Amino acid sequence: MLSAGLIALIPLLPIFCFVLIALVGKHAFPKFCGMLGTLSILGSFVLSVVVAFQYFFQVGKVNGVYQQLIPIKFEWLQFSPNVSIDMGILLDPISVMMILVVTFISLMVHIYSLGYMKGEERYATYYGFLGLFTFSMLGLVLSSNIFQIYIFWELVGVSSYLLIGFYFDRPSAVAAAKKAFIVTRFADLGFLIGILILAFYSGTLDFQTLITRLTTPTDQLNAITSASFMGMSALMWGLVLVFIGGAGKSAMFPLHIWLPDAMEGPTPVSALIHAATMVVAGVFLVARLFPIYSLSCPSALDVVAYVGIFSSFFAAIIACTQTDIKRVLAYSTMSQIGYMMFALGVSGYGGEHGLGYMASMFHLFTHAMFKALLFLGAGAVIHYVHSNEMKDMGGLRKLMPVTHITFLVACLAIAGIPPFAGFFSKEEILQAAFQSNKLIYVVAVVTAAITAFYMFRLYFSIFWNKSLTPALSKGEGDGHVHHSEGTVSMLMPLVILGALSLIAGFVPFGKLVTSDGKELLTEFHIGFSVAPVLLAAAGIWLAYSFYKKENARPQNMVDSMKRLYKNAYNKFYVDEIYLFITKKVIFNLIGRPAAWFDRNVVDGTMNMIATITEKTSYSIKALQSGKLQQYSIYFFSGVIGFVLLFIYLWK
Amino acid sequence: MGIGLLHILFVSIALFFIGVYGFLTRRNMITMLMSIELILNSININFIAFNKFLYSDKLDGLFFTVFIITIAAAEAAVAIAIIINLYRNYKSIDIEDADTMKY
Amino acid sequence: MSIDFLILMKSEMSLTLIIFILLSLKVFTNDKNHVALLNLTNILLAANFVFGFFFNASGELFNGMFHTNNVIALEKNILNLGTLIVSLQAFDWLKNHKHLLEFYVLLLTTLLGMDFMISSGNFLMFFLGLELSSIPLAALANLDLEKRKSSEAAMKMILSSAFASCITLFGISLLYGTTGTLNFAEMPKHLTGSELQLFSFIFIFTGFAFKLSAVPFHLWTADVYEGAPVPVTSYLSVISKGSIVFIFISVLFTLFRSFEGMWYNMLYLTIVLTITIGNLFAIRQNNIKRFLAFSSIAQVGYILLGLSSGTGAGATSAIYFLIVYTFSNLGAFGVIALVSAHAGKEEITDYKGFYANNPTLSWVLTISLFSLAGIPPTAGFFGKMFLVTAGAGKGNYVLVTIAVMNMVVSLYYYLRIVRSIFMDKNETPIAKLKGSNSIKLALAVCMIGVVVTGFATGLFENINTLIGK
Amino acid sequence: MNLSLLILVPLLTAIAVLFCSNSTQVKWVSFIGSLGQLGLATYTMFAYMGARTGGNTSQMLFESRYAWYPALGIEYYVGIDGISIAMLMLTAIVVVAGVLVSWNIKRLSKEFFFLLLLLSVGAYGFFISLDLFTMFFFLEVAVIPKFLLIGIWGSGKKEYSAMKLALMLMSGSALVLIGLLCLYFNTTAINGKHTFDLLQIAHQHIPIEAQRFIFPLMFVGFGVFTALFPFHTWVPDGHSSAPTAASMFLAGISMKLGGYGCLRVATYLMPEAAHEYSWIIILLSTIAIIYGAFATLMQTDLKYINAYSSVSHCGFILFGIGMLTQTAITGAVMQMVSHGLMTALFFGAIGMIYERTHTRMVAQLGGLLKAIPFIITVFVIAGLCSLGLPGFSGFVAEMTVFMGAWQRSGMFNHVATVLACASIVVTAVYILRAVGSSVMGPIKNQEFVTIPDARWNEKLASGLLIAGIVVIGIAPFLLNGLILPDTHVIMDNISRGVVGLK
Repeated sequence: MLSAGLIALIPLLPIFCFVLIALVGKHAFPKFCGMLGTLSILGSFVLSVVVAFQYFFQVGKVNGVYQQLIPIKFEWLQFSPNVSIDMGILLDPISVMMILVVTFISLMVHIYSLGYMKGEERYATYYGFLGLFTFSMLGLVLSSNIFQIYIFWELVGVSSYLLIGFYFDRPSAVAAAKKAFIVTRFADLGFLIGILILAFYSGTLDFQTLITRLTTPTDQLNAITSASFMGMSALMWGLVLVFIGGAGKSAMFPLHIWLPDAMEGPTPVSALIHAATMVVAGVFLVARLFPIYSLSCPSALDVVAYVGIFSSFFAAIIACTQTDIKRVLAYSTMSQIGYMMFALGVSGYGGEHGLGYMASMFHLFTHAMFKALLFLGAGAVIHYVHSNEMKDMGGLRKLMPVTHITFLVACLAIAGIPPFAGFFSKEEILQAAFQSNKLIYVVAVVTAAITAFYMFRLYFSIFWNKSLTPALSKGEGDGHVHHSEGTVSMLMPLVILGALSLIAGFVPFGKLVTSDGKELLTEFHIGFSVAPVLLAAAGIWLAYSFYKKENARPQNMVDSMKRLYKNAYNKFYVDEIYLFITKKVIFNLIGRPAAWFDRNVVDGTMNMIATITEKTSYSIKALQSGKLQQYSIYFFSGVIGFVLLFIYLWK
Repeated sequence: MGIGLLHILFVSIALFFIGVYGFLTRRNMITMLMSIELILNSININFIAFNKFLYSDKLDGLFFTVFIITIAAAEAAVAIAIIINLYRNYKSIDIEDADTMKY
Repeated sequence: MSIDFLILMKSEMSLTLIIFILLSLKVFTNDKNHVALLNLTNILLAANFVFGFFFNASGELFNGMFHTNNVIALEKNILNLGTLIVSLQAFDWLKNHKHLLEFYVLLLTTLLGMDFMISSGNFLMFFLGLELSSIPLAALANLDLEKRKSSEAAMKMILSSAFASCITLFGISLLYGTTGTLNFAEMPKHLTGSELQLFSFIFIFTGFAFKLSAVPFHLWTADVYEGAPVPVTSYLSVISKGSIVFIFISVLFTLFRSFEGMWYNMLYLTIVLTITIGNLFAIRQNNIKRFLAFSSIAQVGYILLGLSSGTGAGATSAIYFLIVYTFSNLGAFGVIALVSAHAGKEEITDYKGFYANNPTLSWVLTISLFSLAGIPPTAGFFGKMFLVTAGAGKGNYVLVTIAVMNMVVSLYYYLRIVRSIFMDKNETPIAKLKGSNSIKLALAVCMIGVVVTGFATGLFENINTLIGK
Repeated sequence: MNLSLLILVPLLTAIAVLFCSNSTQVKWVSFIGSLGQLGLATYTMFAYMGARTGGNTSQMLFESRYAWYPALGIEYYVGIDGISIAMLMLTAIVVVAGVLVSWNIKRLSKEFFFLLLLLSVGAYGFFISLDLFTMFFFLEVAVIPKFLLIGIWGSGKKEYSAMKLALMLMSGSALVLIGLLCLYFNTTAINGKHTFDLLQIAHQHIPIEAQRFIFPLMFVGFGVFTALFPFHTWVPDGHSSAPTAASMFLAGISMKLGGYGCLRVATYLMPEAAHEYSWIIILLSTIAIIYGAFATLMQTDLKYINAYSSVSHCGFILFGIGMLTQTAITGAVMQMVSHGLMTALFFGAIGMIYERTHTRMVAQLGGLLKAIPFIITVFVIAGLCSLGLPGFSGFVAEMTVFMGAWQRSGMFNHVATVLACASIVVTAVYILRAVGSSVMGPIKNQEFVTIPDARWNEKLASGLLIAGIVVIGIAPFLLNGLILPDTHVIMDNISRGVVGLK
């Protein structure tokens, strides 16, 4: 049924497009590149839909359990007869769900960018990079081999680097791109070592075999759990290190610092990469290895849960204080991913216990929709206002009606107000948390409330608050009247995504995507939802009262908790700590001494050997005094010396 | 007990060292040349003595002596010629003065 | 008997003939045409060289005082070739030189002496050959009569070599006293290893070491090389040294074989000192001849390393190396002779920017220096490799290590000159030099030798088979 | 297939260059000659693969031998296996690229190309030799041309660097020579003759006492070529002073001579000693990797950056060899090929930038991406390959090394592997710093606006190198399949010698 060729085409179409643009299109038909990219991704999307349909409804389910299918696999790099990196495609509920999400969001962003990026100097390059990214992301989610996922993981990282640094003549963009790459690279180091550990003990890199070997009682499982280092078992080390990799990509505390800066890239890119797809790669990775986490090493899963919930809460607090709208969204992304993470963390494997897993994937799905929408909406606003700062905005609801409505929908969705998409997924996460860990549940609920608050703070600040910002009213006078809300290509994705944010929650996720492939029936407790929804509503109300009209209340609030505000505003100085460690500690204490040592000690030794030789040469020059009798004395003493030495001493 | 090999060898060794000493200490090149002759003579004495006392059936040592004397003469001739030429250039036959080339 | 006599001594005979021809030219003609005379001499020497390949026989004369065989014939050929090259290179210098014929007569006399020395089977013959080759050399060193350095060099040479001869002779006399014979063939039977014999051996050894300029008996070398005219220096450094190596091989390997344990240790010490001190002194020289003197001292260390093996392979490598060394050293000296004759410059600093005007000569000098340093694909690489291989056969890797690491030091100073030639800037580089055809021929021969010898595997094999016999 | 052609073609090209009358002829002759050599190498590769698929399982193919100095058991003996093929292809590609980027050499172009080609003769010969003497001969052939290339056509303190490079490399080869001689005299004599024959020595058992002495000599000797810590200091100076093509050759080919020697001679012939000393090798190479990376962080000159990064990257080669597992050794070979191509590309790009801007200081460059997009793209690609991005060869090689290294059990080895892995982060930092500040950002110097982009020769050169990098990066199974059987042979020898390993 499932044609391997067609599935392979899903990731390959974008990369063909990239190659075509890079080699030919950039010079031959730069204007057409956008269209080319969009068409190729449309193709991918259609194929994904077909594949998803076939998988979920025709071939995927055997005996009521969704199977893992591997339509394509070939040996890419053999290490030893058993261990090799294979390039393959692994279809299971989460990967099918992911290709749908990725191709869809990517398609939206492609369409949106047709308008947004029009007239950019590097328009063609932009689409090329988008194609590269989409390819990498699709490759990542379809990977059948843990090393394959690492390969695409890195590729995703570099496309992100290229796209963040798209405006390469802006030093801040360059710095942000560099930061994003390096921080994630650092996390990837953990991932890599994790892979090495897992592969070493399990003797395979293939996901299926790996999971089988490390979840059922085998020699490999015994070996990996019995080996320990610094009090932790090798399995724990491996899983935690892999999670560090995931945490880096998914911007979990303390590896989140790159995400807000990554907003230097073009806004559609932020929507695609830094909101909907790439950043959930970490969640996806944990979900991919979930059986191992859950069945063999629950303590590693606890780490996931606590890191997730902390990041979620931490980011939410910071988000309340930021004034750059994209940064607010970035922190909100971090917060929501934290949600997904801890949902995985509190989940068990299979059946009822797998609720968290399902909820996490569900939230991933819905979040992709509304977060992409938020970013695209923000992009439209920025496009209109030419600023990222909240203070430059206000009262835009009249000027940008479509954006306003869709943005509101997205905000409601993220705040978890029924019946928007976010409500359903969030509710299930909270339920899962409630079942397993009350502390996490409480924090999660509070976070949900804060989320509602800062999202509506954002919403009100942009679309209400001041009637019209001075800059804009001046702008109108200056002939900016032609300034419309945006082209059709920009508005269409907003509308589509808005619609989806409304209805995505009704997807029967429990039937499709579960930890063990079996159907999971979730019960809907109306009573359980009351508290979170009320809290969220309270958050919205607070935001309403603070930001609907310009007033002094926010300032009073700030003054009342000045310290917290200052810390949160400065992102709790995590950046500064990093800066201190890298610039001061690593550069000054390792790099500089290493360079100095090399030039002076190592090289110095080499030079010293030469100098000593030369010095010796000078110091013995008096032997050759030019006086014949001295020569003869040397000669004669040589003779005597030889006689003494060789006849009497050295027999 | 007459004069035996050892006595003669003693003389020759003495001559040898006198010659060496002279060669190493005299600053006049001609004197150095004379010291060389002393050494050669000590060698001659050796040869003759060995020949006479130990191997009197053959005349190897004797012949060698004859050749040494001849060669010594040739050597002295060339050496003196060179020294004379050196004197032309240096206006001195002091060995210490001829040290233009060193190190 | 008479025909044997002629054939066995043919090399000496032909040399004597040439000397007589030249002497009679001196006496009977009043020809001032130096060029013709030089060309004639070169042709004669070339003929002599070619003649050396024919009618080779082995046998002995005068009760074993004189003996010859194929190896010795080969060695004489090497010397003949070297002399021919030196003579060709001397062309530009001799063209305007007053004492042209004297030069040749003295030169060929020394060659004759060397031939006798190599062929000697008796200490008397050896002594005669040695003196015949060294006394005229001193006179040769003094050939630039009006130059202070030249006369100083000659004086140093004659006095110190006389002194060294004395020491050697003293050793020989003691040896005679203990063994009762001077014949090489008979002597080993009488070598008992008594202390007096060891004494005398050391005395003889030091005489050789002096001639080879091995440390610590080398001190005359640099001064003499520096002061003597360039062709004489090159002759000294290649032919004179070569002949001593040849006789030294047979003295060590056949005559004093029973002292091998001792002379190995002596060689060990000498090699280490020679290579190290030679290199250390060479590093900071500025006169190019003096520099090459020290470099040749270091080279001797490697030859001795080959000899220290005490095997046929060692002897083969040493002889092979001398062929290579002849080409490479004479290649270098050829360029120096040319520069000295035309530009009168002998300092290394004068060679700065040499490449600008004289690319071909620069390459010749460079390749020769590379060969001396033992850089492939020049023949010097093979020569050094074989010597070191032979030396390593003893299993004394400390010695090998010292020798090999010193190759790196030597590379430094060879490259220093290459650097001057190619890289250093000079306001007034040596102008374009136009050498005579004969010097060009000599350089061409050297270059061909340097490049081809290493790949002409037959040569090494032949020497090896000859030695094996 | 006569392998001697691989030596003859460049040699004849070099000689032909000498007979050219002007620099245009010189360039074209060198180009055509090196292109022919590339064709020949490619042909050899296909012939080799054809023979292998045809079922030829002998260890070396296309062997030919000729008794060079029979008295000493020295032979001219050549033959190839997959590893040699990989190195040959690398050399051929780098040589063509090197000739192409030197298109604008004005001064003494004849000598320049002659030396360049002579150097390549040494490399080709080295990679196909199966006789240790022949191998050593070619090793030394490849050293001295570098001295002249750097000293005459270099920049900066070129004389010093050239001398340092020549002396250090020669010291390395001197150590190799000593080891070689010891090895020679420790082989079992047949008919009273020892042998330099690599395969024969591999089948003989060198006594462990001898191995203990010889192995360090050989390994350190070859290691000097591959920038083994602490004998790497010629690398930064040498590379930075060298003209572009010489840097490419130096880093691309010459450093590989050492790695190849360490593997083929030291480790293959003396497995027990390799095993005994492996912790030292691992220690030193880990230091080289980490320390090279950190030292790179502090560099401000593009060439120094790449030179120090070469120290770090070449550390992986020795690291892989030191780990003594088949995968790690395969990785080391891959890293040789990969680093050769990548660093040649990097130096090529730096050379192109320098030729146009006359500076290599990171601080003085900036915003070049706007001015010379092609060259900068090449530069960035080289950088990305250097930091181990998938899709390029560097990733494949490094990952193979890591995988292989981790297969060797033991806490020490694992810690070393983790440290080595950690270097990829530092690599990312310095590469991105260099890229970020030298080619991105606003244009710093208005003169840069008008500089011309790459010409055809430069495009061709970069295209060739990039093609190599990308082919390996995307289809590593090609290279892997080529070398895996041969690393298997090496591994067999090692595990035969060392009981309990693998």
